[in-house]
Amino acid sequence: MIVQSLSFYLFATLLLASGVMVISARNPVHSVLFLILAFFQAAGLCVLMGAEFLAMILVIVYVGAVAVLFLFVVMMLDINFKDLRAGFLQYLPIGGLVGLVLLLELVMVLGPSLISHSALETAAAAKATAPTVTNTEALGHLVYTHYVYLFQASGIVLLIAMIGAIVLTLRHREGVRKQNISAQLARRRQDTVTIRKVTTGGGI
Amino acid sequence: MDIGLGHYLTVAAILFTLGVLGIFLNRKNVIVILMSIEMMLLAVNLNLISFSVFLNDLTGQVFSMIILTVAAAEAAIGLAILVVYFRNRGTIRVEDINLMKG
Amino acid sequence: MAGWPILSITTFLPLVGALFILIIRGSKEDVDRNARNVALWTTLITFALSLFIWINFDPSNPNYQMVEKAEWIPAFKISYHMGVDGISVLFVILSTFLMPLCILASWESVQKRVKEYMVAFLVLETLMIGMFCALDFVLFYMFFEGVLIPMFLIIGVWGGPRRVYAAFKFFLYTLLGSVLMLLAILAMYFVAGTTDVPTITATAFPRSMQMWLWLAFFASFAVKVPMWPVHTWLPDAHVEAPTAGSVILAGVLLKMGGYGFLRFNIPILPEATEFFAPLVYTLSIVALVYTSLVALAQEDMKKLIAYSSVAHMGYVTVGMFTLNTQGIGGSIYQMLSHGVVSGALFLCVGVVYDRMHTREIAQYGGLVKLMPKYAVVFLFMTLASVGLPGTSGFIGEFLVLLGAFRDNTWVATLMALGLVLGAAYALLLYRRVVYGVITNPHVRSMFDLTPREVAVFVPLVIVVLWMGIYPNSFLSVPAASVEQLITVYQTKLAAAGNVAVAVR
Amino acid sequence: MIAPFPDLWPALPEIVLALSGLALLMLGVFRGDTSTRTVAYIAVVAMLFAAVLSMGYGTGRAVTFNGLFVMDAFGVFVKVLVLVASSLAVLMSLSYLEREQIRKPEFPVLMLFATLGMLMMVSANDLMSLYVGLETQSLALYVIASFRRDSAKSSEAGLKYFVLGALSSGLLLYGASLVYGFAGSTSFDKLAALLAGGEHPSAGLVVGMVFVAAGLAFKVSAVPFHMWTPDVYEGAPTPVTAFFAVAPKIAAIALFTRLLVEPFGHMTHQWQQIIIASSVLSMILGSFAAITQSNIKRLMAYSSIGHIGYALVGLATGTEEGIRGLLIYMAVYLFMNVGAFAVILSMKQKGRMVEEIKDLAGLSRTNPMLAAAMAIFMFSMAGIPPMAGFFGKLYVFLAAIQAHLYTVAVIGVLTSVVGAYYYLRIIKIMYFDEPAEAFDPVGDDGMQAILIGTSLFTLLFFVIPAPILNAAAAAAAALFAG
Repeated sequence: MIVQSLSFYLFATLLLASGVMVISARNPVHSVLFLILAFFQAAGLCVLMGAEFLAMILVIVYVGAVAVLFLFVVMMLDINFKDLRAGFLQYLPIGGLVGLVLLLELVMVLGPSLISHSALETAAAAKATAPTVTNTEALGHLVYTHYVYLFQASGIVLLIAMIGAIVLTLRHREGVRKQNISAQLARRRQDTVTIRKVTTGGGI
Repeated sequence: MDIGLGHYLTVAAILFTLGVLGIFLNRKNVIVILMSIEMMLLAVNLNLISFSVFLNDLTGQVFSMIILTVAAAEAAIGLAILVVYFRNRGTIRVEDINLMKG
Repeated sequence: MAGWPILSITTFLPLVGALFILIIRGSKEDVDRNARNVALWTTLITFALSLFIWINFDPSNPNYQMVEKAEWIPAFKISYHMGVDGISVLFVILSTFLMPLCILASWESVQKRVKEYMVAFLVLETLMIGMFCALDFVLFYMFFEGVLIPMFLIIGVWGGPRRVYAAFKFFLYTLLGSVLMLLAILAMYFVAGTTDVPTITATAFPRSMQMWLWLAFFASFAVKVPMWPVHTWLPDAHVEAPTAGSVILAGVLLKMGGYGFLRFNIPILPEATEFFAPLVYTLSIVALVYTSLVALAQEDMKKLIAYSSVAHMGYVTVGMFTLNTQGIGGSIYQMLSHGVVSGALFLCVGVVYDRMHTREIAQYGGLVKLMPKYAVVFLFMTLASVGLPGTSGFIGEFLVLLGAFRDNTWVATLMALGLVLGAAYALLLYRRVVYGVITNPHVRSMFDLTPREVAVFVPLVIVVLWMGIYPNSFLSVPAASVEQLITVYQTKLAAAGNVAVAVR
Repeated sequence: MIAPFPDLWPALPEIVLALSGLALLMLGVFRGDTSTRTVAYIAVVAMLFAAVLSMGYGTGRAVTFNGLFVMDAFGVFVKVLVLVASSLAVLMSLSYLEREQIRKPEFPVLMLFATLGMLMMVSANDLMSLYVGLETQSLALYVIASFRRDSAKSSEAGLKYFVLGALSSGLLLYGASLVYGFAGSTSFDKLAALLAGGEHPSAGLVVGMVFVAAGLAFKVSAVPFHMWTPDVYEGAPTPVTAFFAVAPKIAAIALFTRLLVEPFGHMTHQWQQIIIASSVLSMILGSFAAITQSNIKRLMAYSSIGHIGYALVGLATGTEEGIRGLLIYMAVYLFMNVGAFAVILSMKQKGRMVEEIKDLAGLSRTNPMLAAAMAIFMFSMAGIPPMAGFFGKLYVFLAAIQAHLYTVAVIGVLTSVVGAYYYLRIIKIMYFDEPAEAFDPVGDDGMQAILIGTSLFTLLFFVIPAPILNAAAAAAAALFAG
């Protein structure tokens, strides 16, 4: 139990600390790196709770895809970092106050709460899997059968994101030479190389 | 000192608040706003997973997977729009988003 | 002609004319000429049809006649329900009677966008007739509010220099009043379960609710009448509107308010009517005296007549809330008479305005030497407005005064004071415009009434004389309905009193 | 473990749209930019076909995909509205795309997918399907808002829309997670059953519901979550603005309605005050802030905020009559707004779009038919009878009076008078002012047909209102029967 508690506090503290750093770091590259750290800590919390599949995809999807995408964009935009160095503290007092109030309210409502009996009953009634299977297996059973609608719909969402990203950012630059594999493979010697006899001192 | 649901919810609530703060406090960099949104979604995911575990019901984890997927798509779109914006304006400072009086 | 929907035909005939005008194509002259002709003929035929309504009408029957009812929105028990009784039938005739005269009066004075002008007037006619015939609240409200659209355009497009201000003021004032009425209608719907006017009239509303409903209706109709202090849109609208627009505004639109009081406030909300009658008296008397004094100081002919309209409508509202036969009968008569007389007065102003393009009283003077026919007509109408015996104005004012004496002597005395003031400003206007020496050289070039203008004035003069000399042909029409109105009012009041006593 | 194959019949319109979207994407990719018109026409045909399929569905209530998806008369009514709005928006955008040289087949495809998302929202019967539908719609909308990628304004509009949209999704999701945690389920049916027990809802559940409602208020741009609307309306390409103003609004408000009435129907006391406040503020802001605008697209943005305020009056009643009023209002709103945007899209001088209100000056002289159509739409939006807009307001206020929300009704009619002022101002500019430079002729046949159709609908709605009223009544009844 002690180990569990200690790991919880470790992960939670690191998670929140890196969260603070994400929004307060001056360099956006640092922000992205702290975001990655935060994702790792969240994955750790998931493992603690026994949701190992979610922990894995949190690392794979968020760290592997999303955060790296952020990193790419930060690098690509070639932002003048000197410009970005001021102005955070300007809104801190009022923003911090609002945030504190929001937080206090949330904690007051959620902190002491326990799961109600009716909620447990509702949830128990919906149980679709036997307890013997692993977390990953159980999720797999559900996602492709019970929630196939969501699965398909997420596919459409991803497709839209793909179309959108391409249609917004793809540019056909004039004068850019691209590799043309079929043309390259179809080259024959006689098309490209001619043999000339060069007379000495005459030139071509 | 048993770790209960309340602990996880509190962590998620703080993280969510940090995300909201990041959006409203940030005056310099749009990309950090996008990261704050990701943090909000992470907080939601933590919430759902912990509820799911303590309710002993997998729905929350499925929901969380869907959110992960959609959040990735959302990040892609957001960054694409940001790139387009940067190409037009040459800046991503939040104060500069003011072509239209708002 | 029993199965013949004569009211609907009369109502929607002008719309057909408007569609005809819309499809006219060709050069500007052709279009203008054809539009004028179509409009004139449409209004004349409509007038002829409306005379059939009058002939068909049985004055001894106090109930709604020529009733047409068709399903419209069955889910809400809202139906297309039309019908006339003694109170409304004459207003229908008044509208159709004034319309051809308005078209004739704008024959030459309107030169720009003739087609649209005629369309606007024809649409306006449909809405006005429909409003007086509608026996369903939603239908009534549609016609009542719809009138704003063509009138807004008429003032705004063909009006004077401050037309935009006037059009907005007119529209927003009346809209503000009538949206409150809409809420009142909806509230009544939930008590009565329908928007059918006869059914609602038969429903008894609780006293506290009556007060609110009455105020909401009052907000709408008081603006329309208009009563002091919400009359300020009227002088602006009148001054800026084109002549024919002023005629319709004074002749028919102001009557919509008075009609509304008679049709809704008094029979449906009797307890509130009894409670608020002193308020109406006060406002009307203030209007009478105050606007008469203001009229005395006017330099603009149209503005003067506009203020006189407010004063005359003051008689009307007092007459209605005396709640006796003479008062109500007189106020109906006064409304009809005022419709004709003030319309004619605006036309008189229009005649000189077309020649001089100014309405400033000081610019005129000495017209009698150049325009004798005009002087006669103007004099006749001025006297009718003052209430000279033998003209229509006398009968109405006399009956209203009689009714007021029966109810409250003080009110009647103050009204008599208003009469004197009215005579003062009307005659002063006449003296300054028609008599005196010609000071302005432009006046010398003015010519007398053209045959077209004579054709406009002759029917008006005949009607004024007819109403003045043989009033019975007009008085007998609403009599039975007025009797019934008063009976309904008193029975309901008595019933409410009994209930109140029983509760105590 | 073999799960039974889900019943696909209730989701047929969605399936048709999804498949035609995929097919059109292929067509567009292989045929290149020249195929845009073809793709768009096929997309319109697919949408109208989906609308016919929805109408053919009937009146019963069917739940499929293990309770994630529901189809009922309410869904039919709203889906038909959404599909009609989207197909009109696609048609209106064609000549604009060609003129502005952003002719790409992805545009109609994205609009089709956005519409698919809207249908999914309308049919959502679970917080998860709600979220997925909402995001399908939103992601496509973010992209088409910034579709003019070489225009700074358009990309700025897209960025703003994205940031605030993502923020609102975050709020909504946080709320959804709390609802799930404290109720134990995300299914609307189970939530309704749980709350029907009469047990006092826990604080967590109420907070969750408020977060979800706030997220949705963003999507319908109700005050105080309206601030993105004017900027996005002004910056986005005009046909996109026309699309934004109608279809997503209808879908989002339908989703809002279903959410508050079905699962949270027994928590009316908790949400009624919030909706009333938002509705009143929307009506007030919508009418007052519009007065000072000079850009017609911004004006339409404030006008739409105001209209949402009126529609929310219907929702605030929480009664069947209120929902009926809301649905009628949205149906009328569709036609008058599409029509008004058709006029705005016809505002071209020498081949260039103009969007200042003063450019309309004297339109009644230079193009009388266009001016008459715009006048009809403006009078209708102001709620003057006999235009259709009057009936929308009538039924909403009817419900408000019935639910004893007298103050709201009085504020509503008073703000409608203020609103009438700025609608009249447009009519004044068109009719009373001296003509400015004339607009190019409308030219486009499809646009002309839309203009004529919508203006006749708005003008003549009063003649035979019963079919739409009855359909709306049936739709509202379906929501309360479940």
